[in-house]
Amino acid sequence: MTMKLKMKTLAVAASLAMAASGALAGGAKVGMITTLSGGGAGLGIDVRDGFMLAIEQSGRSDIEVVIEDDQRKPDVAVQLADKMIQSDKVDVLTGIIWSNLAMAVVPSVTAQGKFYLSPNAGPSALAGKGCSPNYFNVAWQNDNLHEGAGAYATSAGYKKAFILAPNYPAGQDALTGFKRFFKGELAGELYTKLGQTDYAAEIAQIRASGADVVFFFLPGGMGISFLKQYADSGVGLPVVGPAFSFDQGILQAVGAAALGVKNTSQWSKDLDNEANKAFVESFKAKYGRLPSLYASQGFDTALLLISALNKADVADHDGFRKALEAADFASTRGAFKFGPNHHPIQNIYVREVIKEGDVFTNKIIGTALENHADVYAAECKM
Amino acid sequence: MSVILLVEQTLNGLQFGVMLFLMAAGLTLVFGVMGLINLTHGSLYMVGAFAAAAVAARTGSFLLALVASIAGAAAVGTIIEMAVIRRLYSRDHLDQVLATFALILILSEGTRWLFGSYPLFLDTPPWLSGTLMLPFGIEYSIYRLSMIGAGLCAAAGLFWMIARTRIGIQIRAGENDREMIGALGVNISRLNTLVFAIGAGLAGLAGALIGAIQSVQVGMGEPVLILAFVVIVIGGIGSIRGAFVGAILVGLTDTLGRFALPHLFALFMDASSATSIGSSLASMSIYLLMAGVLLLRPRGLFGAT
Amino acid sequence: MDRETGLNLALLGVMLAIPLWAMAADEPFLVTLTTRAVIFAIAGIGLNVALGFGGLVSFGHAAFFGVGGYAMGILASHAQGYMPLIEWPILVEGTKSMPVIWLTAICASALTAFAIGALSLRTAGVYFIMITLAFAQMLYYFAISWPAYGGEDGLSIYLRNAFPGLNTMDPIQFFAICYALLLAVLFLVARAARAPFGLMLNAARQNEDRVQAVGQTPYRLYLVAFTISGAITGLAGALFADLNRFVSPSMFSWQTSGEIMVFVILGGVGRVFGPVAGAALFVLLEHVLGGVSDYWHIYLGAILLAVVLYARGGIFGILTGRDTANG
Amino acid sequence: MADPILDVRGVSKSFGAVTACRDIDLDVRPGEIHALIGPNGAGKSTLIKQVAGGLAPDSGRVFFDGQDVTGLPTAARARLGMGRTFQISSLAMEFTVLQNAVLGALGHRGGVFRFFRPAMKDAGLLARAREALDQVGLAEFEALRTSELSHGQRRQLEVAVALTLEPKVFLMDEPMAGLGAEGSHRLMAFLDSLRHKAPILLVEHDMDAVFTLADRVSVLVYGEIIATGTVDEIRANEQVRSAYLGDEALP
Repeated sequence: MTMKLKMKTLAVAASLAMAASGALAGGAKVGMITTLSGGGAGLGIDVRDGFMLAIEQSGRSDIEVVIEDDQRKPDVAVQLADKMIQSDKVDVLTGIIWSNLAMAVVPSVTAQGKFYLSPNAGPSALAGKGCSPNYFNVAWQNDNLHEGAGAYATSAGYKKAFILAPNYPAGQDALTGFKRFFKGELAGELYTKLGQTDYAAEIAQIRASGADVVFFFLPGGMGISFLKQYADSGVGLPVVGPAFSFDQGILQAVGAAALGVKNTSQWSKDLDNEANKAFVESFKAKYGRLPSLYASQGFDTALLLISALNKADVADHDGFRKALEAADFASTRGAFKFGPNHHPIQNIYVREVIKEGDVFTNKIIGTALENHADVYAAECKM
Repeated sequence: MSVILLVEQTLNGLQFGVMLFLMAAGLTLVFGVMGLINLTHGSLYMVGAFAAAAVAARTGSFLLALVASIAGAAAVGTIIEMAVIRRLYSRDHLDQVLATFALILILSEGTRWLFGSYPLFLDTPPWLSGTLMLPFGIEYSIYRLSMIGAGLCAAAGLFWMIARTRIGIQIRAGENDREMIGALGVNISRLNTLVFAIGAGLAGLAGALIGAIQSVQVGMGEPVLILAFVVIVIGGIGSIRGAFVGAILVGLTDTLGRFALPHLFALFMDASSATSIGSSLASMSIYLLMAGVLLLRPRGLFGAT
Repeated sequence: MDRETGLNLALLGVMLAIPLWAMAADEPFLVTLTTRAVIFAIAGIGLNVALGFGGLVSFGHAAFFGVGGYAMGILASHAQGYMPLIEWPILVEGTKSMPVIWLTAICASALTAFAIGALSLRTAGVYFIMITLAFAQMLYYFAISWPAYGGEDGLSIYLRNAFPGLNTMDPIQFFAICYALLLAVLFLVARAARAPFGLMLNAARQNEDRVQAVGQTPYRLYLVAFTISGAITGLAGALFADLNRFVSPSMFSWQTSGEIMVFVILGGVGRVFGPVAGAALFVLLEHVLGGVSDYWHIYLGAILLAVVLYARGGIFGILTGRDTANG
Repeated sequence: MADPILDVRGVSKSFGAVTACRDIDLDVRPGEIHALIGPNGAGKSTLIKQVAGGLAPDSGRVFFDGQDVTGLPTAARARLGMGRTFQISSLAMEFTVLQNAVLGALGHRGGVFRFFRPAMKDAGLLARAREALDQVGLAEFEALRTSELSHGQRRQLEVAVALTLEPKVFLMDEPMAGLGAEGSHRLMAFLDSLRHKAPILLVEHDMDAVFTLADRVSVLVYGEIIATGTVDEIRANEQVRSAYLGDEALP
């Protein structure tokens, strides 16, 4: 124990010495594993574009990024991680969109002594018992936005909620997260089949349940289907959900069915800070579309990386980790810092879906939770 | 669990079943006449939905979009039939499965290349939005009612075509004896293309009708494809009547299973595990139904013995 | 030595030479990639027993691949968390020992294959294709919604399981284990194909009436073949899980079934070595094409299509100039 | 007279409205060749299927070697000693001639579920297979692929495979079809000698062969046996003449 402490102190001293001597830290090789083909490719493309935009703006040519497509298959992702570590000899990995892929890749990456910066997925196992000194989540812990939704539903005065999510771990976490902060009672709780596209049966039950609000977590095409069918059903109860189903990318496919829906997010394109304004403008200029939540997360992840590289050499693991922990960068979401388990402590905002000209988008209407941290931090020992 | 809810769920099951029939009809026709297992059918469904979304975005007309879905899917169907599929009729099932599996890869990625990675927008038209008050206080979506109606019309049209028209006679002859219709002077190759195109058009129509209330995206076809296979296997491959009965059975089993099983389990366990276990079992229910039917009738309900 | 035997040996030689060269050239990822091909080859050999020798077109072999994978995942996760697997009536602990895991995977997948086969083999033709698919889908949905072992997220194992005397985390040593198993499986399957069982099974594929007329029951032959086939694919599943240190329901997906079929067809149906060539080519294509374009599935589809349409005997058919295995 | 080895009693079978077999009685006794003749569509193949297995009669029983085999599957009947040859050759076409014969020997010997020693190196199986090939005159073709054989040779191979089973009765469905004159004569001579090994139920169109070989003849017309008797009795039977043989001169 003392031995370890001593080593740490020495390392810190060394990095301080380096900084003092003016030997600025060098570049890094980054491996990005993300989903670029098949269903769900849009999310990966946004993360990649956001990330690369920040790298480009930094003007640093000493950051080399290797990008590979995981096809949303866990085994492919693991294989790519092996390739990047063994062949490409990357220092830092990032990019994974899906929790199940993150669960497959992150533990083995950190076990091999590499850093992993998560731009999207934040499974609870990696925030709690399975946390690692080399794992940083720049987006959120999976429960956060759902907790925000629960808090918002409570503060908005709803008394009976009907909640539904797909029957898989992230879905179960979502409902747990909502219930953790919702103080009313439940009119009904449903698990749907993963990938289900017809929600007539569920909507019929919502209609019969006597609820005064509906909370759902149905990522991707599932959410689009649900919202359209819900709007068509004439049930008309207010809907609350996490930002995933109301993001820039898919909002156009949902259309008017989403108008007026309240959703919770740690970011929105109308967040009033300089970094965000610049980001939204430059993203639009470069890619010709509005940035999404995922693009902002990719952008922030790159900013974090660059900020740490400015302070420490990536080969100096302890120094680099300290630099990451400091999170010394201007995030697109304003105030941002890491908790003890390397997950964000941040505001969760409430947004409403509106129409700006021809485009459906979100505007912020309030804050659901301030400086919110996740509940798993207590279980994390590192 | 009220009676009204049960009726509403039965309507939902019916609507799902009718849509499945539109998918399954093409599959079973193609198998009956040409002896082909066609995994590409799900991609044609997707093509229909994309064609509809593209046309709806340009013209704003839902009816034109439906026409486009049928035409688009039938056109793509005709092209792949003439380019690839017709070489597979004489092959064994293994080659057919593999070749059409390859076509799925090509069509899916090709669509993504053309239309991008994000879902497209396709909505129900205003004149079909909202709900209708049925007798006994049942409130039901007009669009879904229209889907049931449209699906039943398509089914009736198909039955009529097969029973009464010249093409129908040729199709029935083709199912029984391929050499014979050649001897009768029917151009078999043209008949095959026609049957394939009809099946593709129906799948495309289903894609557009469903796409309007779900999401239009790459990969939307495969889950429906597997369901359609379950349907025709239950009904007996090659039998249109079987496809219809199978589709309604699967639609009802799936919808009512999802609704009833969690309630059933809640009778003897706590609510949250009942929800979880009941949902798991519900997602397996149609496969259980299929296994059960095949064990009792190895060639499906209406299959030739 | 005829041309096919020569090709077989060349294939095995190349698959051994690549990782050895890769180690020397400090390209450890190439070793991992070859290991992947070796494991896929074993899965394909398993399917080939049913498909190539017995003519049973199973579109549900992902079921056995997944069962093998989960056998590994479950045993190892219990060992990793120091939780006994079963406490009553007897205490069963999890394990990190590869041989024990393999044996469990083989037994579990053989049992699954026996049960699925016993029911499915009552049907034939397209019905058989579809009912095997349905059983695999059933397991897929079960795995997704079964919370105890991770559901959709799957199960992560932090370190590879242990093999006495070897460091399995070293890519080349793990490769050696898989390669040795491939050789063993190839040897046993080649023997069985020529043994009385193989002869009678092959005859049943060609003509069931004949087999009945000599007093044998095709159903029993098929069932045994299907069970063996599932067991081999299950072993591959356990190895695959160990390669990735991860299992997930995607091992049960119908795409996995399709891919295992592709290994067999690419190589050449009914040839003992066919799946080895097919799996090697598949991994190569996946790796090379993946770097070409975001839309590389189009190319993969086109190549597959070309093989099915124009090269019916697969790679072996092209290289030996013969379509079928029995000449 | 010896007890019949094969005894068909009152077997009937219909498909929907069509009656393929009506109340058929038929027996095969040790040492005899019993020919079954009848015009096309008379129900001969349906009857053979009910005897050999594969088709269950609606009513009636089939006894074989003193045992009721009506409910037994084909494979079980084959193991009890029914050696069948098919009307349309049913061989493993991708196999060599020898492999097909070994298949029969293997089926008869049992021990199919062995996975290690090559079947084609089993001396016992090979000896039995070669002996049977030799008997039908196919010994020199043993290495040929079965699909390369002529139709006549395939018939001979069918008989050879049946021989490897050492059956108690042969059920032969048109073994002469497709054979040339010389082949027919050779096979006839062979069948003539075979009857002492095991009796034969012979379904045949070749009247020459039937009237030369058969000890007894049964005539099946429209699913009914209209006459059974010796060759001479059948020749003399008026009903047979008018119903089946027509006005043609009988040999």
